[in-house]
Amino acid sequence: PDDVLLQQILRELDRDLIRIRTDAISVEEATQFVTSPTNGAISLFIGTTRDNFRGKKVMQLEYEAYEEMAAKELHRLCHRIRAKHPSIDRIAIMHRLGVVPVTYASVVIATSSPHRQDAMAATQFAIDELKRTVPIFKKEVYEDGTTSWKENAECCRHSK
Amino acid sequence: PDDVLLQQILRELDRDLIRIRTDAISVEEATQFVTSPTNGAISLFIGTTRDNFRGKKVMQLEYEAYEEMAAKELHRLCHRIRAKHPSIDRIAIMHRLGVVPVTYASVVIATSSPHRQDAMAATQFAIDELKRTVPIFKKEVYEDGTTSWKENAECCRHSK
Amino acid sequence: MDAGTVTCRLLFFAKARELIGRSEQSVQLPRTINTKELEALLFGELAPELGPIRSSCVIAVGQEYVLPDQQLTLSPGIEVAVIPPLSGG
Amino acid sequence: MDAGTVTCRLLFFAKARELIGRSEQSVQLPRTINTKELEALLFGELAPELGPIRSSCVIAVGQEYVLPDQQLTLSPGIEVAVIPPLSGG
Repeated sequence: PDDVLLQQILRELDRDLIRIRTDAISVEEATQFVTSPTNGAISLFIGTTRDNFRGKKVMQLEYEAYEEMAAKELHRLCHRIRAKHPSIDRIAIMHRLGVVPVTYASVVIATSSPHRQDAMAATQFAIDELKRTVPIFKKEVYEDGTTSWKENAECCRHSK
Repeated sequence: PDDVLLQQILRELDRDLIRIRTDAISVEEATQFVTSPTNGAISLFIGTTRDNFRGKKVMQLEYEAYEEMAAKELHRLCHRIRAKHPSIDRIAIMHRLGVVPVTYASVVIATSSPHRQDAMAATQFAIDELKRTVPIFKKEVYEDGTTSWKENAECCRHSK
Repeated sequence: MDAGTVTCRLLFFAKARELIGRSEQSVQLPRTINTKELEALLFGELAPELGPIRSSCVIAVGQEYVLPDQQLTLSPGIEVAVIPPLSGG
Repeated sequence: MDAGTVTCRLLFFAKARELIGRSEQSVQLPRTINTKELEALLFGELAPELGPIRSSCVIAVGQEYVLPDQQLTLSPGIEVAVIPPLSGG
Protein backbone atom coordinates (compact mmCIF):
# COMPACT_ATOMS: atom_id res chain seq x y z
CA PRO A 1 0.00 0.00 0.00
CA ASP A 2 2.92 2.38 0.65
CA ASP A 3 4.21 1.68 -2.86
CA VAL A 4 0.79 2.37 -4.36
CA LEU A 5 0.61 5.64 -2.44
CA LEU A 6 4.09 6.58 -3.63
CA GLN A 7 3.15 5.89 -7.24
CA GLN A 8 0.07 8.08 -6.93
CA ILE A 9 2.02 10.85 -5.28
CA LEU A 10 4.63 10.73 -8.04
CA ARG A 11 1.91 10.98 -10.71
CA GLU A 12 0.48 14.01 -8.95
CA LEU A 13 3.84 15.78 -8.59
CA ASP A 14 3.56 17.84 -11.76
CA ARG A 15 0.21 19.20 -10.62
CA ASP A 16 1.50 20.16 -7.15
CA LEU A 17 3.91 22.93 -6.32
CA ILE A 18 5.38 22.62 -2.82
CA ARG A 19 7.90 25.20 -1.68
CA ILE A 20 9.41 25.85 1.75
CA ARG A 21 11.91 28.70 1.56
CA THR A 22 13.22 31.84 3.21
CA ASP A 23 12.47 33.99 0.12
CA ALA A 24 9.42 36.23 0.04
CA ILE A 25 6.40 34.37 -1.36
CA SER A 26 5.02 35.38 -4.75
CA VAL A 27 1.21 35.19 -4.79
CA GLU A 28 1.44 35.81 -8.51
CA GLU A 29 3.57 32.68 -9.01
CA ALA A 30 1.16 30.53 -7.01
CA THR A 31 -1.76 31.91 -9.02
CA GLN A 32 0.00 31.31 -12.32
CA PHE A 33 0.85 27.75 -11.33
CA VAL A 34 -2.77 26.78 -10.66
CA THR A 35 -4.20 28.57 -13.70
CA SER A 36 -5.20 26.27 -16.54
CA PRO A 37 -7.72 26.34 -19.41
CA THR A 38 -9.90 23.58 -17.95
CA ASN A 39 -10.50 25.39 -14.65
CA GLY A 40 -13.00 28.13 -13.94
CA ALA A 41 -12.12 28.70 -10.29
CA ILE A 42 -9.07 29.48 -8.21
CA SER A 43 -9.21 29.75 -4.43
CA LEU A 44 -6.31 31.32 -2.57
CA PHE A 45 -5.50 31.64 1.09
CA ILE A 46 -2.73 33.94 2.26
CA GLY A 47 -1.53 33.97 5.87
CA THR A 48 0.24 37.21 6.80
CA THR A 49 2.07 38.45 9.89
CA ARG A 50 -0.24 40.44 12.18
CA ASP A 51 1.10 43.31 14.28
CA ASN A 52 -0.59 42.23 17.50
CA PHE A 53 -1.42 39.28 19.73
CA ARG A 54 -3.72 39.71 22.73
CA GLY A 55 -2.83 43.36 23.03
CA LYS A 56 0.93 42.84 22.67
CA LYS A 57 2.65 44.51 19.75
CA VAL A 58 4.25 41.94 17.44
CA MET A 59 7.36 43.07 15.56
CA GLN A 60 7.85 39.99 13.37
CA LEU A 61 7.42 36.24 13.19
CA GLU A 62 10.29 33.78 12.89
CA TYR A 63 9.61 30.41 11.29
CA GLU A 64 11.60 27.22 11.28
CA ALA A 65 10.72 23.81 9.87
CA TYR A 66 11.71 20.20 9.87
CA GLU A 67 12.14 20.91 6.19
CA GLU A 68 12.35 17.47 4.59
CA MET A 69 9.54 16.07 6.68
CA ALA A 70 7.42 19.21 6.15
CA ALA A 71 7.77 18.81 2.38
CA LYS A 72 6.72 15.16 2.67
CA GLU A 73 3.73 16.08 4.83
CA LEU A 74 2.69 18.73 2.30
CA HIS A 75 2.85 16.22 -0.57
CA ARG A 76 0.81 13.83 1.56
CA LEU A 77 -1.67 16.66 2.18
CA CYS A 78 -1.98 17.30 -1.57
CA HIS A 79 -2.76 13.63 -2.01
CA ARG A 80 -5.46 13.82 0.70
CA ILE A 81 -6.95 16.94 -0.91
CA ARG A 82 -7.29 15.07 -4.21
CA ALA A 83 -8.83 12.05 -2.50
CA LYS A 84 -11.42 14.31 -0.85
CA HIS A 85 -12.00 16.62 -3.83
CA PRO A 86 -11.25 14.66 -7.02
CA SER A 87 -12.03 17.62 -9.28
CA ILE A 88 -9.07 19.63 -7.95
CA ASP A 89 -6.58 20.23 -10.74
CA ARG A 90 -3.54 22.14 -9.47
CA ILE A 91 -2.33 22.82 -5.94
CA ALA A 92 0.37 25.27 -4.87
CA ILE A 93 1.50 25.46 -1.24
CA MET A 94 4.30 27.84 -0.34
CA HIS A 95 5.55 28.43 3.18
CA ARG A 96 8.15 30.99 4.09
CA LEU A 97 10.83 30.35 6.75
CA GLY A 98 13.00 32.72 8.78
CA VAL A 99 11.89 36.26 9.55
CA VAL A 100 8.48 37.27 8.16
CA PRO A 101 7.81 40.97 8.82
CA VAL A 102 4.36 42.41 9.53
CA THR A 103 2.03 42.37 6.45
CA TYR A 104 4.21 39.82 4.61
CA ALA A 105 2.94 36.36 3.71
CA SER A 106 4.13 33.33 5.66
CA VAL A 107 1.93 30.88 3.75
CA VAL A 108 0.06 30.83 0.45
CA ILE A 109 -2.25 28.03 -0.65
CA ALA A 110 -3.81 28.04 -4.12
CA THR A 111 -6.07 25.39 -5.66
CA SER A 112 -7.95 25.28 -8.94
CA SER A 113 -10.94 23.30 -10.16
CA PRO A 114 -13.59 23.53 -12.89
CA HIS A 115 -16.22 24.81 -10.41
CA ARG A 116 -15.74 27.05 -7.42
CA GLN A 117 -17.12 24.94 -4.56
CA ASP A 118 -14.34 22.37 -4.84
CA ALA A 119 -11.47 24.86 -4.95
CA MET A 120 -12.84 26.82 -1.99
CA ALA A 121 -13.40 23.70 0.11
CA ALA A 122 -9.97 22.32 -0.83
CA THR A 123 -8.13 25.48 0.13
CA GLN A 124 -9.93 25.61 3.46
CA PHE A 125 -9.13 21.95 4.15
CA ALA A 126 -5.52 22.54 3.11
CA ILE A 127 -4.84 25.38 5.55
CA ASP A 128 -6.64 23.58 8.39
CA GLU A 129 -4.58 20.44 7.82
CA LEU A 130 -1.32 22.27 7.23
CA LYS A 131 -1.71 23.81 10.67
CA ARG A 132 -2.56 20.46 12.21
CA THR A 133 0.03 18.17 10.62
CA VAL A 134 3.04 19.92 9.05
CA PRO A 135 6.17 20.33 11.22
CA ILE A 136 6.65 24.07 10.93
CA PHE A 137 7.11 26.30 13.98
CA LYS A 138 6.71 30.01 14.58
CA LYS A 139 7.95 32.34 17.25
CA GLU A 140 6.39 35.74 17.87
CA VAL A 141 8.86 38.53 18.58
CA TYR A 142 7.35 41.34 20.66
CA GLU A 143 8.18 45.03 20.97
CA ASP A 144 9.94 44.53 24.32
CA GLY A 145 12.27 41.90 22.83
CA THR A 146 10.54 38.90 24.43
CA THR A 147 9.52 35.98 22.25
CA SER A 148 6.99 33.18 22.36
CA TRP A 149 6.78 29.88 20.47
CA LYS A 150 3.23 29.52 19.24
CA GLU A 151 0.91 26.53 19.18
CA ASN A 152 -1.81 26.09 16.60
CA ALA A 153 -5.25 25.44 18.03
CA GLU A 154 -5.57 22.66 15.42
CA CYS A 155 -2.42 20.95 16.65
CA CYS A 156 -3.55 17.83 18.48
CA ARG A 157 -0.46 17.16 20.58
CA HIS A 158 -1.97 17.47 24.02
CA SER A 159 -4.76 15.09 23.23
CA LYS A 160 -2.51 12.21 22.19
CA PRO B 1 -33.36 53.86 7.39
CA ASP B 2 -32.07 54.40 3.83
CA ASP B 3 -30.10 57.42 5.10
CA VAL B 4 -28.57 55.36 7.89
CA LEU B 5 -27.59 52.68 5.38
CA LEU B 6 -26.08 55.31 3.10
CA GLN B 7 -24.04 56.77 5.95
CA GLN B 8 -22.71 53.34 6.84
CA ILE B 9 -21.87 52.57 3.23
CA LEU B 10 -20.01 55.88 2.91
CA ARG B 11 -17.99 55.15 6.05
CA GLU B 12 -17.03 51.77 4.64
CA LEU B 13 -16.03 53.13 1.24
CA ASP B 14 -12.34 53.51 2.02
CA ARG B 15 -12.16 49.88 3.08
CA ASP B 16 -13.90 48.62 -0.08
CA LEU B 17 -12.48 48.57 -3.57
CA ILE B 18 -15.16 48.02 -6.24
CA ARG B 19 -14.09 47.97 -9.85
CA ILE B 20 -16.01 47.04 -13.00
CA ARG B 21 -13.83 47.54 -16.06
CA THR B 22 -12.75 46.12 -19.39
CA ASP B 23 -9.06 46.09 -18.36
CA ALA B 24 -7.39 42.85 -17.30
CA ILE B 25 -7.75 42.29 -13.55
CA SER B 26 -4.67 42.51 -11.35
CA VAL B 27 -4.79 39.89 -8.59
CA GLU B 28 -1.75 41.60 -7.13
CA GLU B 29 -3.63 44.90 -6.81
CA ALA B 30 -6.58 43.22 -5.08
CA THR B 31 -4.19 41.46 -2.70
CA GLN B 32 -2.32 44.65 -1.93
CA PHE B 33 -5.56 46.50 -1.26
CA VAL B 34 -6.73 44.05 1.40
CA THR B 35 -3.32 43.67 3.08
CA SER B 36 -2.98 45.50 6.39
CA PRO B 37 -0.92 45.10 9.58
CA THR B 38 -3.92 44.14 11.73
CA ASN B 39 -4.92 41.19 9.55
CA GLY B 40 -3.48 37.70 9.55
CA ALA B 41 -5.61 36.24 6.79
CA ILE B 42 -6.50 37.01 3.19
CA SER B 43 -8.95 34.90 1.22
CA LEU B 44 -9.12 35.28 -2.55
CA PHE B 45 -11.44 33.88 -5.15
CA ILE B 46 -10.60 34.15 -8.84
CA GLY B 47 -13.09 33.18 -11.53
CA THR B 48 -11.42 32.41 -14.86
CA THR B 49 -12.68 31.58 -18.34
CA ARG B 50 -12.85 27.81 -18.90
CA ASP B 51 -12.27 26.33 -22.33
CA ASN B 52 -15.28 24.03 -22.26
CA PHE B 53 -18.95 23.78 -21.36
CA ARG B 54 -20.73 20.41 -21.53
CA GLY B 55 -18.31 19.10 -24.12
CA LYS B 56 -18.43 22.23 -26.30
CA LYS B 57 -15.19 24.11 -26.81
CA VAL B 58 -15.44 27.66 -25.46
CA MET B 59 -13.28 30.28 -27.22
CA GLN B 60 -13.98 33.22 -24.93
CA LEU B 61 -16.55 34.84 -22.66
CA GLU B 62 -18.10 38.23 -23.29
CA TYR B 63 -19.40 40.19 -20.32
CA GLU B 64 -21.70 43.17 -20.11
CA ALA B 65 -23.14 44.89 -17.07
CA TYR B 66 -25.73 47.38 -15.96
CA GLU B 67 -22.66 49.19 -14.73
CA GLU B 68 -24.01 51.80 -12.33
CA MET B 69 -26.47 49.43 -10.75
CA ALA B 70 -23.85 46.65 -10.56
CA ALA B 71 -21.50 48.98 -8.68
CA LYS B 72 -24.32 49.88 -6.27
CA GLU B 73 -25.17 46.21 -5.73
CA LEU B 74 -21.51 45.44 -5.03
CA HIS B 75 -21.31 48.22 -2.44
CA ARG B 76 -24.51 46.87 -0.89
CA LEU B 77 -22.92 43.41 -0.90
CA CYS B 78 -19.84 44.73 0.92
CA HIS B 79 -22.18 46.17 3.51
CA ARG B 80 -23.93 42.80 3.92
CA ILE B 81 -20.56 41.02 4.23
CA ARG B 82 -19.61 43.34 7.10
CA ALA B 83 -22.97 42.85 8.80
CA LYS B 84 -22.51 39.07 8.63
CA HIS B 85 -18.77 39.02 9.41
CA PRO B 86 -17.94 42.11 11.51
CA SER B 87 -14.24 41.21 11.73
CA ILE B 88 -13.74 41.69 7.98
CA ASP B 89 -11.35 44.56 7.38
CA ARG B 90 -10.87 45.18 3.64
CA ILE B 91 -12.85 43.95 0.65
CA ALA B 92 -11.84 44.16 -3.01
CA ILE B 93 -14.23 43.07 -5.75
CA MET B 94 -13.14 43.46 -9.36
CA HIS B 95 -15.18 42.31 -12.34
CA ARG B 96 -13.96 42.46 -15.90
CA LEU B 97 -16.27 43.36 -18.81
CA GLY B 98 -15.98 42.76 -22.55
CA VAL B 99 -13.98 39.85 -23.93
CA VAL B 100 -12.31 37.60 -21.33
CA PRO B 101 -10.11 34.98 -23.06
CA VAL B 102 -9.58 31.46 -21.72
CA THR B 103 -7.45 31.36 -18.50
CA TYR B 104 -8.01 35.07 -17.81
CA ALA B 105 -9.86 36.30 -14.73
CA SER B 106 -13.39 37.66 -15.05
CA VAL B 107 -13.82 38.23 -11.33
CA VAL B 108 -11.56 38.57 -8.30
CA ILE B 109 -12.80 38.83 -4.73
CA ALA B 110 -10.38 39.44 -1.86
CA THR B 111 -11.20 39.88 1.83
CA SER B 112 -9.01 40.22 4.88
CA SER B 113 -9.56 39.65 8.60
CA PRO B 114 -7.50 39.02 11.72
CA HIS B 115 -8.31 35.28 11.66
CA ARG B 116 -8.81 33.04 8.67
CA GLN B 117 -12.31 31.65 9.21
CA ASP B 118 -13.96 35.05 8.70
CA ALA B 119 -12.10 35.92 5.51
CA MET B 120 -12.75 32.50 3.97
CA ALA B 121 -16.46 32.59 4.84
CA ALA B 122 -16.78 36.18 3.62
CA THR B 123 -15.18 35.47 0.25
CA GLN B 124 -17.42 32.47 -0.26
CA PHE B 125 -20.52 34.48 0.66
CA ALA B 126 -19.36 37.30 -1.63
CA ILE B 127 -19.03 35.18 -4.77
CA ASP B 128 -22.31 33.35 -4.07
CA GLU B 129 -24.15 36.64 -3.64
CA LEU B 130 -22.43 38.38 -6.54
CA LYS B 131 -23.73 35.63 -8.80
CA ARG B 132 -27.20 35.89 -7.31
CA THR B 133 -27.72 39.65 -7.17
CA VAL B 134 -25.37 41.73 -9.33
CA PRO B 135 -26.60 42.68 -12.85
CA ILE B 136 -23.71 41.33 -14.90
CA PHE B 137 -24.22 39.05 -17.90
CA LYS B 138 -21.98 36.67 -19.78
CA LYS B 139 -22.17 35.07 -23.17
CA GLU B 140 -20.16 32.00 -24.09
CA VAL B 141 -18.66 32.05 -27.58
CA TYR B 142 -18.10 28.55 -28.98
CA GLU B 143 -15.67 27.21 -31.55
CA ASP B 144 -18.36 27.06 -34.24
CA GLY B 145 -19.20 30.74 -33.80
CA THR B 146 -22.47 30.15 -31.93
CA THR B 147 -23.05 31.94 -28.65
CA SER B 148 -25.14 31.43 -25.55
CA TRP B 149 -26.19 33.83 -22.80
CA LYS B 150 -25.59 32.09 -19.49
CA GLU B 151 -27.71 31.92 -16.36
CA ASN B 152 -26.22 31.48 -12.90
CA ALA B 153 -27.70 28.63 -10.89
CA GLU B 154 -27.84 31.07 -7.96
CA CYS B 155 -29.92 33.53 -9.93
CA CYS B 156 -33.45 33.31 -8.52
CA ARG B 157 -35.39 34.80 -11.41
CA HIS B 158 -37.56 31.84 -12.22
CA SER B 159 -38.67 31.41 -8.66
CA LYS B 160 -40.05 34.93 -8.30
CA MET C 1 -46.99 65.84 -21.68
CA ASP C 2 -49.83 64.10 -19.89
CA ALA C 3 -49.82 65.12 -16.21
CA GLY C 4 -50.24 61.44 -15.27
CA THR C 5 -47.19 60.23 -17.19
CA VAL C 6 -43.42 60.77 -17.06
CA THR C 7 -40.66 60.26 -19.60
CA CYS C 8 -38.46 57.36 -18.51
CA ARG C 9 -35.31 55.73 -19.86
CA LEU C 10 -36.03 52.12 -20.75
CA LEU C 11 -32.83 50.03 -20.71
CA PHE C 12 -32.19 46.57 -22.16
CA PHE C 13 -29.31 44.26 -21.31
CA ALA C 14 -27.77 41.04 -22.62
CA LYS C 15 -30.28 38.82 -24.41
CA ALA C 16 -33.02 41.44 -24.01
CA ARG C 17 -30.80 44.00 -25.75
CA GLU C 18 -30.01 41.55 -28.55
CA LEU C 19 -33.66 40.59 -29.10
CA ILE C 20 -34.83 44.17 -29.25
CA GLY C 21 -31.86 45.48 -31.21
CA ARG C 22 -31.11 48.49 -29.01
CA SER C 23 -29.90 49.17 -25.50
CA GLU C 24 -32.10 52.12 -24.60
CA GLN C 25 -35.26 53.98 -25.56
CA SER C 26 -37.34 56.79 -24.19
CA VAL C 27 -40.87 55.94 -23.04
CA GLN C 28 -43.83 57.63 -21.43
CA LEU C 29 -44.97 55.72 -18.39
CA PRO C 30 -47.67 56.41 -15.76
CA ARG C 31 -46.29 58.30 -12.78
CA THR C 32 -47.72 55.68 -10.44
CA ILE C 33 -47.91 52.05 -11.44
CA ASN C 34 -47.49 48.66 -9.84
CA THR C 35 -45.04 45.97 -10.88
CA LYS C 36 -47.58 43.78 -12.66
CA GLU C 37 -48.93 46.71 -14.68
CA LEU C 38 -45.42 47.83 -15.56
CA GLU C 39 -44.47 44.33 -16.72
CA ALA C 40 -47.66 44.09 -18.78
CA LEU C 41 -46.83 47.41 -20.47
CA LEU C 42 -43.18 46.54 -21.09
CA PHE C 43 -43.57 43.03 -22.42
CA GLY C 44 -46.90 43.76 -24.12
CA GLU C 45 -47.03 47.12 -25.94
CA LEU C 46 -43.53 48.53 -25.53
CA ALA C 47 -41.29 45.55 -26.24
CA PRO C 48 -43.31 42.57 -27.50
CA GLU C 49 -40.03 41.15 -28.91
CA LEU C 50 -39.20 40.23 -25.30
CA GLY C 51 -42.21 37.94 -24.97
CA PRO C 52 -40.14 34.74 -25.23
CA ILE C 53 -37.91 35.69 -22.28
CA ARG C 54 -40.52 37.49 -20.18
CA SER C 55 -40.70 34.82 -17.48
CA SER C 56 -36.93 34.85 -16.94
CA CYS C 57 -36.55 38.64 -16.73
CA VAL C 58 -36.95 41.00 -13.82
CA ILE C 59 -37.36 44.75 -13.75
CA ALA C 60 -35.23 47.34 -11.99
CA VAL C 61 -36.52 50.85 -11.44
CA GLY C 62 -34.08 53.55 -10.40
CA GLN C 63 -31.37 50.90 -10.28
CA GLU C 64 -33.19 48.76 -7.73
CA TYR C 65 -34.95 45.48 -8.31
CA VAL C 66 -38.71 45.83 -7.92
CA LEU C 67 -40.74 43.42 -5.84
CA PRO C 68 -43.49 41.40 -7.58
CA ASP C 69 -46.31 43.43 -6.01
CA GLN C 70 -44.62 46.79 -5.47
CA GLN C 71 -46.43 50.12 -5.97
CA LEU C 72 -43.99 52.30 -7.92
CA THR C 73 -43.70 56.07 -8.29
CA LEU C 74 -41.72 57.00 -11.36
CA SER C 75 -39.84 60.28 -11.59
CA PRO C 76 -38.83 61.96 -14.86
CA GLY C 77 -35.68 60.47 -16.41
CA ILE C 78 -35.73 57.43 -14.11
CA GLU C 79 -34.14 54.26 -15.45
CA VAL C 80 -36.47 51.31 -16.00
CA ALA C 81 -34.37 48.27 -16.90
CA VAL C 82 -35.25 44.86 -18.29
CA ILE C 83 -32.81 42.45 -16.65
CA PRO C 84 -32.40 38.92 -18.03
CA PRO C 85 -30.99 36.09 -15.90
CA LEU C 86 -27.82 37.14 -14.12
CA SER C 87 -24.60 35.42 -15.07
CA GLY C 88 -21.82 37.44 -13.52
CA GLY C 89 -18.81 35.84 -11.88
CA MET D 1 28.93 -1.14 18.33
CA ASP D 2 26.44 -3.23 20.25
CA ALA D 3 24.58 -5.57 17.86
CA GLY D 4 21.31 -4.56 19.54
CA THR D 5 21.78 -0.84 18.97
CA VAL D 6 22.08 1.54 16.02
CA THR D 7 23.48 5.03 15.66
CA CYS D 8 20.66 7.47 15.04
CA ARG D 9 20.42 11.21 14.36
CA LEU D 10 18.49 12.88 17.14
CA LEU D 11 16.94 16.18 15.93
CA PHE D 12 15.47 19.05 17.96
CA PHE D 13 13.22 21.81 16.67
CA ALA D 14 11.85 25.14 17.87
CA LYS D 15 11.49 25.32 21.66
CA ALA D 16 13.11 21.87 22.06
CA ARG D 17 16.16 23.10 20.13
CA GLU D 18 16.34 26.24 22.24
CA LEU D 19 16.04 24.36 25.53
CA ILE D 20 18.70 21.87 24.62
CA GLY D 21 21.03 24.32 22.92
CA ARG D 22 21.65 22.30 19.76
CA SER D 23 19.67 21.10 16.77
CA GLU D 24 21.15 17.63 16.38
CA GLN D 25 23.15 14.94 18.13
CA SER D 26 24.22 11.39 17.45
CA VAL D 27 22.81 8.69 19.75
CA GLN D 28 22.90 4.93 20.16
CA LEU D 29 19.37 3.54 20.33
CA PRO D 30 18.04 -0.03 20.52
CA ARG D 31 17.30 -1.47 17.08
CA THR D 32 13.81 -2.38 18.19
CA ILE D 33 11.94 -0.25 20.66
CA ASN D 34 8.36 0.91 21.23
CA THR D 35 7.18 4.50 21.42
CA LYS D 36 6.87 4.61 25.22
CA GLU D 37 10.37 3.23 25.71
CA LEU D 38 11.78 5.65 23.15
CA GLU D 39 10.08 8.61 24.85
CA ALA D 40 11.35 7.47 28.25
CA LEU D 41 14.92 7.30 26.86
CA LEU D 42 14.71 10.66 25.07
CA PHE D 43 13.12 12.73 27.80
CA GLY D 44 14.86 10.82 30.61
CA GLU D 45 18.51 10.02 29.95
CA LEU D 46 19.25 11.64 26.62
CA ALA D 47 17.59 15.04 26.91
CA PRO D 48 16.33 15.68 30.45
CA GLU D 49 16.31 19.43 29.61
CA LEU D 50 13.12 18.69 27.64
CA GLY D 51 11.25 17.47 30.70
CA PRO D 52 9.14 20.65 31.00
CA ILE D 53 7.76 20.31 27.46
CA ARG D 54 7.59 16.51 27.29
CA SER D 55 3.80 16.34 27.37
CA SER D 56 3.43 18.75 24.47
CA CYS D 57 6.01 17.07 22.20
CA VAL D 58 5.66 14.18 19.79
CA ILE D 59 8.30 12.04 18.16
CA ALA D 60 8.91 11.44 14.47
CA VAL D 61 11.05 8.52 13.33
CA GLY D 62 12.26 8.43 9.74
CA GLN D 63 10.27 11.62 9.12
CA GLU D 64 6.97 10.07 10.15
CA TYR D 65 5.01 10.72 13.34
CA VAL D 66 5.00 7.66 15.58
CA LEU D 67 1.81 6.33 17.13
CA PRO D 68 1.59 6.20 20.95
CA ASP D 69 1.95 2.41 21.08
CA GLN D 70 3.99 1.72 17.96
CA GLN D 71 6.71 -0.95 17.79
CA LEU D 72 9.64 0.71 15.99
CA THR D 73 12.57 -0.74 14.09
CA LEU D 74 15.40 1.76 13.81
CA SER D 75 17.89 1.63 10.95
CA PRO D 76 21.38 3.15 11.09
CA GLY D 77 21.40 6.91 10.46
CA ILE D 78 17.63 7.21 10.84
CA GLU D 79 16.29 10.56 12.02
CA VAL D 80 14.58 10.60 15.42
CA ALA D 81 13.02 14.03 15.93
CA VAL D 82 11.54 15.75 18.96
CA ILE D 83 8.69 17.86 17.63
CA PRO D 84 7.10 20.56 19.81
CA PRO D 85 3.59 21.90 19.15
CA LEU D 86 3.11 22.78 15.50
CA SER D 87 2.53 26.41 14.62
CA GLY D 88 2.88 26.64 10.87
CA GLY D 89 0.62 28.74 8.71
